[in-house]
Amino acid sequence: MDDLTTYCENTWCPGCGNFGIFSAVKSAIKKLEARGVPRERLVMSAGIGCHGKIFDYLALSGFYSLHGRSMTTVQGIKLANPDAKVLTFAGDGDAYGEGLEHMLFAAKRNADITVIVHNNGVYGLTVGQYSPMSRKGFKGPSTPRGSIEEPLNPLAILLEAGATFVARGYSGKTEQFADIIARAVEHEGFSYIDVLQPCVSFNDTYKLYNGLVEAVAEPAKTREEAIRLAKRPDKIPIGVLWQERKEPFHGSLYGDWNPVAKRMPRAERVKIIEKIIRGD
Amino acid sequence: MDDLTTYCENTWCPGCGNFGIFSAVKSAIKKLEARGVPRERLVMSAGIGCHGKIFDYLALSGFYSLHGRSMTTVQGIKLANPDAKVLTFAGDGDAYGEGLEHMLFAAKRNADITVIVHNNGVYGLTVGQYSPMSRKGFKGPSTPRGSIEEPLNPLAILLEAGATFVARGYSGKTEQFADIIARAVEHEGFSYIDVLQPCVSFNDTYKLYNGLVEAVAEPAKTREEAIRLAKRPDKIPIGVLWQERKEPFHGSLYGDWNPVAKRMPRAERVKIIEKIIRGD
Amino acid sequence: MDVFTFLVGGKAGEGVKKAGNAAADLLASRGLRVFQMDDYQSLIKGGHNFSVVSASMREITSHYMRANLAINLDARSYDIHRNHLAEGGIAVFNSDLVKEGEGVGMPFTSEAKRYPDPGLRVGLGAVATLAVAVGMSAEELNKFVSSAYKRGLENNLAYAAAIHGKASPLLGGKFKLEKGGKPLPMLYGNEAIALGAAAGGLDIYIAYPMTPASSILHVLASHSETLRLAVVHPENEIAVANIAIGAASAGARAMVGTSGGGFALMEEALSLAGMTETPLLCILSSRPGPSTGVPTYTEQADLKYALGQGHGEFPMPVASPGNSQEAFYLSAELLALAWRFQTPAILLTDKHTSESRMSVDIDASKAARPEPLMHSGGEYKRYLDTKDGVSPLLFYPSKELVKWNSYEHDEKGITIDAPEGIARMHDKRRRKAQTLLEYMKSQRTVNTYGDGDSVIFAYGSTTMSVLEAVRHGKLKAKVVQPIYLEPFPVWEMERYKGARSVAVEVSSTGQFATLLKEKGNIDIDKTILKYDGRPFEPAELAAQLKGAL
Amino acid sequence: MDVFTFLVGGKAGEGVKKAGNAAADLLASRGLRVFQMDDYQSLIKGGHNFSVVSASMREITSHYMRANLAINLDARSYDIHRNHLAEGGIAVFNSDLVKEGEGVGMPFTSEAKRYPDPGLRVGLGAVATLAVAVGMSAEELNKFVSSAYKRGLENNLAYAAAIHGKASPLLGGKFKLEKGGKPLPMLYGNEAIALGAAAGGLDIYIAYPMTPASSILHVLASHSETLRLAVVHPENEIAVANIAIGAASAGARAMVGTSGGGFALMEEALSLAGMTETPLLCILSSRPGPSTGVPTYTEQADLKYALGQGHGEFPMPVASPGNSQEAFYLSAELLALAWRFQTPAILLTDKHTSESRMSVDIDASKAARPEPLMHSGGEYKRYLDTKDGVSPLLFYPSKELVKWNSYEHDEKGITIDAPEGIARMHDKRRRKAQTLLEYMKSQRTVNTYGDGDSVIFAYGSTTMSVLEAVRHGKLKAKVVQPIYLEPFPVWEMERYKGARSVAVEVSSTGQFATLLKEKGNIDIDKTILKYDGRPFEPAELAAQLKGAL
Ligand SMILES: Cc1ncc(C[n+]2csc(CCOP(=O)(O)OP(=O)(O)O)c2C)c(N)n1
Ligand SMILES: Cc1ncc(C[n+]2csc(CCOP(=O)(O)OP(=O)(O)O)c2C)c(N)n1
Ligand code: SF4
Ligand code: SF4
Ligand SMILES: [Mg+2]
Ligand SMILES: [Mg+2]
Repeated sequence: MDDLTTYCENTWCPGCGNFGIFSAVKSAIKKLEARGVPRERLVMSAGIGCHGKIFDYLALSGFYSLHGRSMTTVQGIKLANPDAKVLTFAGDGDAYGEGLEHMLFAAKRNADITVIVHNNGVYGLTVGQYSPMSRKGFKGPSTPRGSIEEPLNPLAILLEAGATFVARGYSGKTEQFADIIARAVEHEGFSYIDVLQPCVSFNDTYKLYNGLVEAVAEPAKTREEAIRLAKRPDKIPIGVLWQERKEPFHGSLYGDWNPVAKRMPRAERVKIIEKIIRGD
Repeated sequence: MDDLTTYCENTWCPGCGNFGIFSAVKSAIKKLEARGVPRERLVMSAGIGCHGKIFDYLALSGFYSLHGRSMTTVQGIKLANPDAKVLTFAGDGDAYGEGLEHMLFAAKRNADITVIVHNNGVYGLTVGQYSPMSRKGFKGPSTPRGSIEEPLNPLAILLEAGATFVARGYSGKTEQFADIIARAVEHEGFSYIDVLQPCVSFNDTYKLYNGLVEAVAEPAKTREEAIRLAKRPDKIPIGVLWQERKEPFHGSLYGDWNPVAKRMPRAERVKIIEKIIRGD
Repeated sequence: MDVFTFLVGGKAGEGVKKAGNAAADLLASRGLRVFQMDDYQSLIKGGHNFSVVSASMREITSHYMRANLAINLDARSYDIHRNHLAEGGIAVFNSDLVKEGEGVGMPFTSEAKRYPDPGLRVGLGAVATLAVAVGMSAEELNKFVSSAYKRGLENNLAYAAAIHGKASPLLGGKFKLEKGGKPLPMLYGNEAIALGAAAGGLDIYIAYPMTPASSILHVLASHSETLRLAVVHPENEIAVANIAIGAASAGARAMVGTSGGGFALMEEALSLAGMTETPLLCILSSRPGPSTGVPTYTEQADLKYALGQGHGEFPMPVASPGNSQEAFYLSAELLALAWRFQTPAILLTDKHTSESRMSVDIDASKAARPEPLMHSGGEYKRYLDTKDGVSPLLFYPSKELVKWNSYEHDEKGITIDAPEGIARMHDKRRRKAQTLLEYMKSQRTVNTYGDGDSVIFAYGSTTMSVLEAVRHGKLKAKVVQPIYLEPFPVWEMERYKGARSVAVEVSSTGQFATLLKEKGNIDIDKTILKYDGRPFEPAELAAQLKGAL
Repeated sequence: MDVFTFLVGGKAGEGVKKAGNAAADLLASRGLRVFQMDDYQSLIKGGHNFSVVSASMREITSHYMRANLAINLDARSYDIHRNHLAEGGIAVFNSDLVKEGEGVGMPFTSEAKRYPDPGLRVGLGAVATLAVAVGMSAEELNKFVSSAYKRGLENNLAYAAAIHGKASPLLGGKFKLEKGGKPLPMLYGNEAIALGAAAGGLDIYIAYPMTPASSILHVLASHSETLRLAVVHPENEIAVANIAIGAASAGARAMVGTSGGGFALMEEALSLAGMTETPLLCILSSRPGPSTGVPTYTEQADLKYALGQGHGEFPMPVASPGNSQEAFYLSAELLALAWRFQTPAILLTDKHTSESRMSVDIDASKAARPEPLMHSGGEYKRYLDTKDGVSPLLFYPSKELVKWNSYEHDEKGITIDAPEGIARMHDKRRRKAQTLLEYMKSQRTVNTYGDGDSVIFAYGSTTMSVLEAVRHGKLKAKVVQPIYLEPFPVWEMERYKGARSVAVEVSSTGQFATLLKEKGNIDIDKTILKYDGRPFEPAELAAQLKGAL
């Protein structure tokens, strides 16, 4: 057990892609420390699902949130104290199902958060129902005759919504993925990583992905190109597909002010309020 | 008062774009009747907002729903009885704010509904707050110093989500818009129309739109082209941008079966259930 | 004259509410106590709006529906309010729109047409007419308009002067009002809630607009820079509640506000706050329900709803202010309470308190302030199993691990499912509820007013109506207002058992009376209900109370 | 032997639950009444799962935690359950994983390794061992395995035969079980809810997965084609509830199901159903809360929550079934009730009923069926203001205008805000609530069992534990189970006033006892609570009850 791992018993299925994600995250934290971001500045949240268990296993502070809401929780943490570097772990059910709207708005407002979506194409923890990422024909207990829907392409949608950092990782390529995470955390603004994560119990995609993933050397030059990349029919590009610099939400909202660290003294507040009440 | 208008007092502001929408809808219903779709087959729902008042004014059956949920209500009506042709009126706050996720999933599953979004770039009924469509800098009571966010491009996003009929209308071009509505209702699958609707009280865009709209002669040949069209920086194209044929959700789910019109006889149900209980 | 009432009616978008406001300010500036009620529909222009302003030398906590001076700016208002007159009351109608009206005709519209935006200006005509009727000189009016109608001031001054001239011969000095002492400021309930929370140390307000709570958002947004407040209006109420919870976990005093429908969307997060022990103040301002209901009117039908929110078991105080002034202090107090016990808390109010305006006498420095129990060093356990159930706080970023958890958890905040751990944390939260209960016993949880053998129970906005009815009807009765509905102050109820008791509320099923019976064990002899979207009218209520006592 | 109990423990993913199922079927096939409880964690593979199966010649409504035969497939299970033995009970351990175990060692793993997928097969080893212990021959076992373990049958048969051979000398015929009469089928509570609703005319089921309600979705999805049901799993619970309401407005008998957190997201829609008068059956299956809580365990802490749902005032029946068999009939009954009174209705249950399995004797043709009041021609008014408050239904598509409205409305369904109209519709809904209440007085709303001067109150799943405890402890007491919690059957409670009363529930605050006191006016002498996520154990509960009665 390393110093980034808690005492909690790990109950992911043997062989689960979440192990690769866990390693990559720990490696990214080390990288970030080496680059001057101490781990205590990192604050995490997680959704509910197999992915969410990373909250119990990873020795970072944070908030174990609700199914589909973990990206709002970290937005709150960031708004309260912009000194925090916040990241959240979500499932594909979480981020593209229950909480898709929050993702789009976090992208729209360029909230300075990092979202890592454990995309296993299934609702793992609730025993294998189809997710918004499941392929047509996927058989799960709520679609015993096969899903009749096409999967979403969340990268394209989030790019259209204005995401300023869009990447895809693969749990089977830990080091590349660790590097992506570190860059995502460093990016100021909405950083979004979709991670291909095989679920050995309900959607074992190791072979499929091993044959399809292809590293991209550098981000696309234009958003349109990034969208095209995200929609490639033949290969699955992994790496950072898009990055651009844009003022993050908390910056536009209050510059370098910090609500909890730079609280206005009470007496001053009270004086202003009395003026407001008097109507001057 | 024509036979498509109820006795309810109309309380839209004089000059509101909703009047143009109301006329266009009535004209579309007449067109549809001429093409063999009797008005009693049409069932409507509406969101909450200025736009939603069309529910009270239009003499069609339906369900006055909740803020952001009207597109789910009509999906329920359609699933219960596919004989109904369902359409819903939503605000931009409704459809792109509170209810955006439902829009994306209705598009993904190609629910056979028509969604008409009264896009006035503002929360009208709640007195003028910025909406997901408001331009950066828009001053409303929740953003007194101007909105710090860029607006969404919902057409592009819904095209990425798989919408099979995507159009834009302008309340100032009633006849073109009426034609779009009729085509949308006839389209089997998810038909989506964003209507540019000036709000004379909080976001008067008549002049702006009159100078920018440009009719498109026919739908784009590819989805990508449609997306490009939707994102044109110089002009606002109005007309049908995209249409494709795809099996609608209720069709994939149960072919031409109809839950309320073709209910299984009780005795048969009971027999099958007894078999299931016995485990044969 | 005990109470002077002014009514102004007209179309939305014609400055009716603004006229009500200005009339109230005008009367307040003369040292009177004032109560203003705005009645408006869910539309932006047209329809029928009116504002009623009642003023007195004594305390006043309600408008009256019989006006001494009723000014109707359009024909519909004239038809509706022509008979809403007190004895000796005068009706003023718009002679441009009403041909053969009874009362005094004034050419509000044709005069306004001499200036740009005539529609917006007619409301000012009503204010100028009021000024005449209460004996203000043209100069006094001029001065008042200069401060109250700044936008387009020159035209406003000219228009007001013209109306003053026309009205003077007809109405000049009809109403002799005493001059009071030092003028008091006026606050809407929502202003009071917003500013009270700010005085109590609010750091961040998150909300999605919903009548009748929206103006809390508007007030705080407009003062966010001067008060150094974070104010955010995100995509929906689910985001609102969860962003607020995230912010609170990082140390920000957070508040959210909405009405019934939006509050429902926050329910999952309330339970999350219960489990994670996150301090969160929620404002629930009701309107007639169920569902979308009647957005711009009032009802107290969300009491049971507020008390039943959130699955599972956790403490959650619920309190309701009896007027604007109390709302100011109570919102600060609930914020402090939420932080003291690390719980969600609900401030329950309704349109009538939120959107009515009254004279207040507030000392902002007296607002309660959160003093949470903080970790004092050493190993940190977010859910330390203390004797009183309250665990010390430590905010991230921090060297020590700080883990908040929506799953059942151990003291460190790590997920568990073994039976002993589950029972232990249930016990911790139950002990915390007990600690909270004991604490509440030392606090003011009930207001009582007046004296008499009979007791009138009311809460929230209806307290104002009842107190005014008691004054108006000179009733001998004690008025008892539970401020806290949860924990319900049963310990304060003992003394009222056996007294003749009347409960008054704006609800069709009598939820408050049920609470008094079931929790308080009070035998309520009579319940007076109103449920047409309008608050009680004090004169009518006085008559009902007389019958019931 | 009054009750024979079999326990099997092991890792998730090793067929433990399947083994519990098969063991229950095996015992049921011999004509015994059987109760099966599955204890599992929120994980897919590994950890610790166990199933307990108790069987008897008489009615049985709970598992016991002291086993006559406890089979532990791994070391952790052995450590946990080694002492969970009844007098004369036998512990069987996996000799490949536990070295010096007490009891009987069996090489489950090494035997399984002779075949592919050994992990999946060890559960079958436990079943084969049970077969031996109850005296089944190799042939009988062979026949049983052929029907119960069809997938990979050949290997299963070989493995079972091998275990039978190894176990026979050690355990052969250790337990002599009587042979009962005609075997009864077994149903999980969720199967019963699903099939009961289907028998009652369900047309459409909409749900988003959430433990412990998910299996209702799974059962109905798997039978959707044969039963001609629409089954949809959409993007989230808000969509679930609103799609269902839309479907109901078009005439489909609609049902939704979830647990506490998902139910919170449906709350806004419940109030919508209240206002629009939409019939809608909601299944709320609880787990320990608050918030995410402990997903795969049980608690009855959502009672107050269920009763308080939805802002504004409208009738909403809430009922809780006391076991699987009752769940079958009750879900049909609530669906019919929802349609009779055009209201939302809640079937409140919890993991212990939902996910436990028991012998049932059901006549599906006896399920209630909806018979809504239909419009009989002429002008249609959706909200016709009838004497009893119930308006006739007409479904679109239709020539007549049919308007359902979330705003307050007139009889035609058009939005209103005038005071008279608001009060009138409030009165209509209140009259409907009154009609519903009167109707309930003619219905069975309470179950009573046994006899005695003392009364034990329980509801929902705890009824099963109490009844079993009474049987086990041979207690003299009347067991009273309110099936309906809202309207609460106060008229049935009169007769219990003054009796020595004990309330039993799985909750840390005693919400049910509070309800009995506050609504039922019953003086509860003692409340027995459990809140560690586990249901009561009948032997332990019997001892507690003995002390309390
Ligand atoms: C509001 C709500 N609805 C449903 C659930 C039940 N639930 C828990 S996890 C989950 C889905 C998990 O899928 P995903 O997000 O893809 O995570 P994974 O388990 O695959 O990592 C669901 C539906 C919940 N906890 N909360
Ligand atoms: C859950 C919920 N939140 C908030 C509201 C309050 N509300 C009513 S209409 C509206 C927004 C209206 O904006 P839009 O949808 O753009 O409609 P418009 O009035 O502009 O036509 C809001 C926030 C509500 N009714 N329900
Ligand atoms: S179910 Fe799938 S996602 Fe969950 S732990 Fe197992 S392999 Fe991983
Ligand atoms: S506020 Fe705007 S959208 Fe609403 S009725 Fe007036 S002009 Fe139309
Ligand atoms: Mg997943
Ligand atoms: Mg709008």
